[in-house]
Amino acid sequence: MLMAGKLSWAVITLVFSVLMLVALYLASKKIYVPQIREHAGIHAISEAIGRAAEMGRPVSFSPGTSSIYDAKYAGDTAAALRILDHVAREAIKSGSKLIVGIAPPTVLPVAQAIVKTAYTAEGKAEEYVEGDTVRFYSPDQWGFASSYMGMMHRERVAANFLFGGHAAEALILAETGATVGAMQVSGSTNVYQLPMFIVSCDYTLIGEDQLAAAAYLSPDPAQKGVVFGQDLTKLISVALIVIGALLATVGSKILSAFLRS
Amino acid sequence: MIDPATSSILISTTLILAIYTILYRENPAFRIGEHLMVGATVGNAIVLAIFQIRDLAWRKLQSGFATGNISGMAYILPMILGVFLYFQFSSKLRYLARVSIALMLAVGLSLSIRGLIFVNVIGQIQGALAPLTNIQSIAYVIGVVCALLYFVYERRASNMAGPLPKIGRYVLMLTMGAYFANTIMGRLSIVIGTLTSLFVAPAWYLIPVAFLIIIADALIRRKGSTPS
Amino acid sequence: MAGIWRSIASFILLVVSLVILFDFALKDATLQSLATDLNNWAVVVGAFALGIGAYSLILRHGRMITKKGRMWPYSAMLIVTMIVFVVTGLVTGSITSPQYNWIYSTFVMPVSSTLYGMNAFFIASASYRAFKARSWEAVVLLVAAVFIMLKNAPVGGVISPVLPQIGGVIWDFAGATGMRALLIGIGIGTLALGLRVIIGQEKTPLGGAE
Amino acid sequence: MTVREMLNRSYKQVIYLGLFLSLAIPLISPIGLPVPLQPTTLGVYNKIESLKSGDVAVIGSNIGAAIYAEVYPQYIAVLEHLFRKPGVKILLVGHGTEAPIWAERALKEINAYNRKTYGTDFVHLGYIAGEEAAIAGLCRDVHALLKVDYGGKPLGDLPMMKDIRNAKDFTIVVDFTASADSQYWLNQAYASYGTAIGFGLTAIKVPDAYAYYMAGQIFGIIESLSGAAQYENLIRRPGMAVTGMDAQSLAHLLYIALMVLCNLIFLAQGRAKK
Repeated sequence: MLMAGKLSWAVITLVFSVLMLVALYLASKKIYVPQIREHAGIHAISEAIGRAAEMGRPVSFSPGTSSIYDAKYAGDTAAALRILDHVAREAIKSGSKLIVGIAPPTVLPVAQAIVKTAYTAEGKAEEYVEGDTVRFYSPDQWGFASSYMGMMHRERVAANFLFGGHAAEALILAETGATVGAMQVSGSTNVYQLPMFIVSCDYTLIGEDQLAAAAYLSPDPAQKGVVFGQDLTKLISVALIVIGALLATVGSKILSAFLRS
Repeated sequence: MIDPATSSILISTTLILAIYTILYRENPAFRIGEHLMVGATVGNAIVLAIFQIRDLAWRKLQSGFATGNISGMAYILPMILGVFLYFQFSSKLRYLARVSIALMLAVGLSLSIRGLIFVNVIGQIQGALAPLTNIQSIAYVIGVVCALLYFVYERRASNMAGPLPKIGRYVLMLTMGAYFANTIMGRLSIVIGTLTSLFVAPAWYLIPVAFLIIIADALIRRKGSTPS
Repeated sequence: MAGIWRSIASFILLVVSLVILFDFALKDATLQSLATDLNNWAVVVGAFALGIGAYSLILRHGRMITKKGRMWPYSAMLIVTMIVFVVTGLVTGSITSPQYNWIYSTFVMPVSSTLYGMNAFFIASASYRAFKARSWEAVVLLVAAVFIMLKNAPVGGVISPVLPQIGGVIWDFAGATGMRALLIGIGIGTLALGLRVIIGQEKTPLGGAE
Repeated sequence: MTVREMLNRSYKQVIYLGLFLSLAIPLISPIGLPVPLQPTTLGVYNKIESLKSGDVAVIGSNIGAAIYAEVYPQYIAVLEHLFRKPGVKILLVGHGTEAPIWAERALKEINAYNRKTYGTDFVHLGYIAGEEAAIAGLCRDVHALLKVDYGGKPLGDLPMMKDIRNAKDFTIVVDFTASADSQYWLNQAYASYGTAIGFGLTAIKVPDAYAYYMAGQIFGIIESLSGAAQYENLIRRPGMAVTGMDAQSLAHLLYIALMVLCNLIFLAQGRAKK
């Protein structure tokens, strides 16, 4: 039996999922491969890493302080890990030292595996130092923040990437990065911390930008299909808002009644 | 011997000031504060994790076996999966860790999906459905549509929308500016709280000491840098 | 062997996700208790993950101490503090014991509130650096921030009661437009990424492609 | 090294020092910068001012460390005001284990135990567990829900409690909180018994409550630290909120000044380049 008030959720989740999966399928079969515009922040990632390599200074990365089973920011963390894979490969290729700072213990084994695999894939497995390349700082937000700050100062990082679910430590990390002169690219779905990233980082992937970047950066071009699916569902949302507001203007509450059901 | 309350105040004040010195520059006092904080929080987390495993898994497992309750006995599984995580370090058995990670990731992603579709998507669309009877609600609908169109990534669709995504970007920047400024009061309340605790004896006496050390350091560094 | 376990991982990912998703909409006691159990399981596995963190931390700082690197005294301090917390917690058997409470409120609480409050200082330096009107986007950012501050701080109302009203209009507009679009986008983006992971198209968050 | 070079190189340190001073000076010696009075705050003040001897004020005491900075000063100011009203009976009750500790701290801070008689003029019920159901139970029958007060004394031994049985005997309720229990009081005490309700809230909670205020369902809201400062001014007892607001005002002015200054320098540099 369907629970009261969940009908609209079931319908929307189902319709949106089907659209996304169809778009993904069409792209994987090369029936329709969408042209996706590149966010300036993605290009900036390579630029920042190149700059760090020129300066001979390290690249740092934080995939956030939310665990992978977080009930709100799990997607945020997953996207950050996808971007970590990209950053790690680029940094290793450019010859820069990579430092990944980790707060949630559940993210640690994943980040270790990603970075280790990236080093092996680039044929530099011996440069990966257990416990040092991927550093576990503290599961506590402030314990992590103090370590990450100290690290940025002492290592004089030249490129800093802050992705995933950061909380109130966001501005502290980003401003410290600006202080040590790092070029910074960030992203989050935490709407309260995005403003902090926007004011103190060079480029910020706002909310969905970061989640779409996770698909965009995938080595498999078919994954871009899902981004087109996202666009379709957004256009549906736009249509729902416009039609619903017009209906409300003429006195019909049918759409908001559906959304409440 | 100082009583525990006073010694707590003196230690915590020293730590507060040591952490604040990062605003001047990275230095040994900050490093002490930083490393004590990491040690303390990791230690705390270990204690919590042990209690968590005991209360959430071990006790349920015990009572499960005692009463023959299957759901209780099943708590052996997450404990095995917990151990699997450590195979991460073995090059041959690494794939075992992926099973444990799959469980955690599945829980996180599905909880996020259900919550975010319900609260963010449906809740916000519903919130936008006001009758277009005044300037304000018309502006709101135009604003939210433009901002949504900013998030359209497919090139052709994005181009078709004309200047709307660009306007949407301005709307988002306005939002970001507003939300940035709106957090300030809360953050200030916290720093005011910290400062209030510093401005009472015996904590009070440590502030001038900290400032003197910083000034001395600044002077020494300046002298040191003049010859070059 | 590896192949079987990889299939098990994919299977768990799909089934657990479906159970929790269906539990949200369907009224079913079995499904509900299963979803609750799975949620608790994740927490238990997560608690085990801390051991990897502790190992990694001890490995790094132990290496610094044995090599007598530049930072070794700090590393020693870190390890000792950690041991003190663990021993106090386990010996007193509770995190609410007076002894544990004392070390926690002496070491952790002041540093937490200090770092939290340090945001106020970084807001100041960010205000000076980031709000330059280099582009129209930056102008919009600046104007919104200034009016919201004049709305929140009493000074705005003292200068002119109109200022907080403008701030109020901007605040309502921001909440009803930009924030709304941002939240909808995040919901959609999380669904898209979640789906790709759940059906096995995106393997990075599991620990990289193999 | 000229002053200009020094400013260029370590402008951040100068900004940090400026912020420290603008926060520290008002904390050491309050300036008393004006805080405009809001009608929502005045609503609470007038309601309490109008209480007569024998009236009962229920104080929802839900202070915790997280909301301490914003709500505790309001709480102190309202308690102080109530303790000045002769014959007004005060009943404190909260949610959550932390709440009664803060309530006791506040009572000590205003010297409550020496100003009024415990048990006759005021009673601290401690905390009641359970969400809305607990408040519903309290409104239905205080004595059925609770047998003893926070200190463990039987309610029957407290003279004041003889006349207070259910929400009909509550003249007003002022709930200090950052969570949903303000809603519970509205549902249970206002909707069922018509008890007058007011709130002391954190800034985040205010928009929801404001709708009730506009609808006339609650008599007032004390809004965050600024509401507390207004209240302290109303009862002529400048305290931590007034000094806190001074610091807030100065710091906000500093932020705005920094934003203006950086733009002035930016414009000047742009002109110099041309």
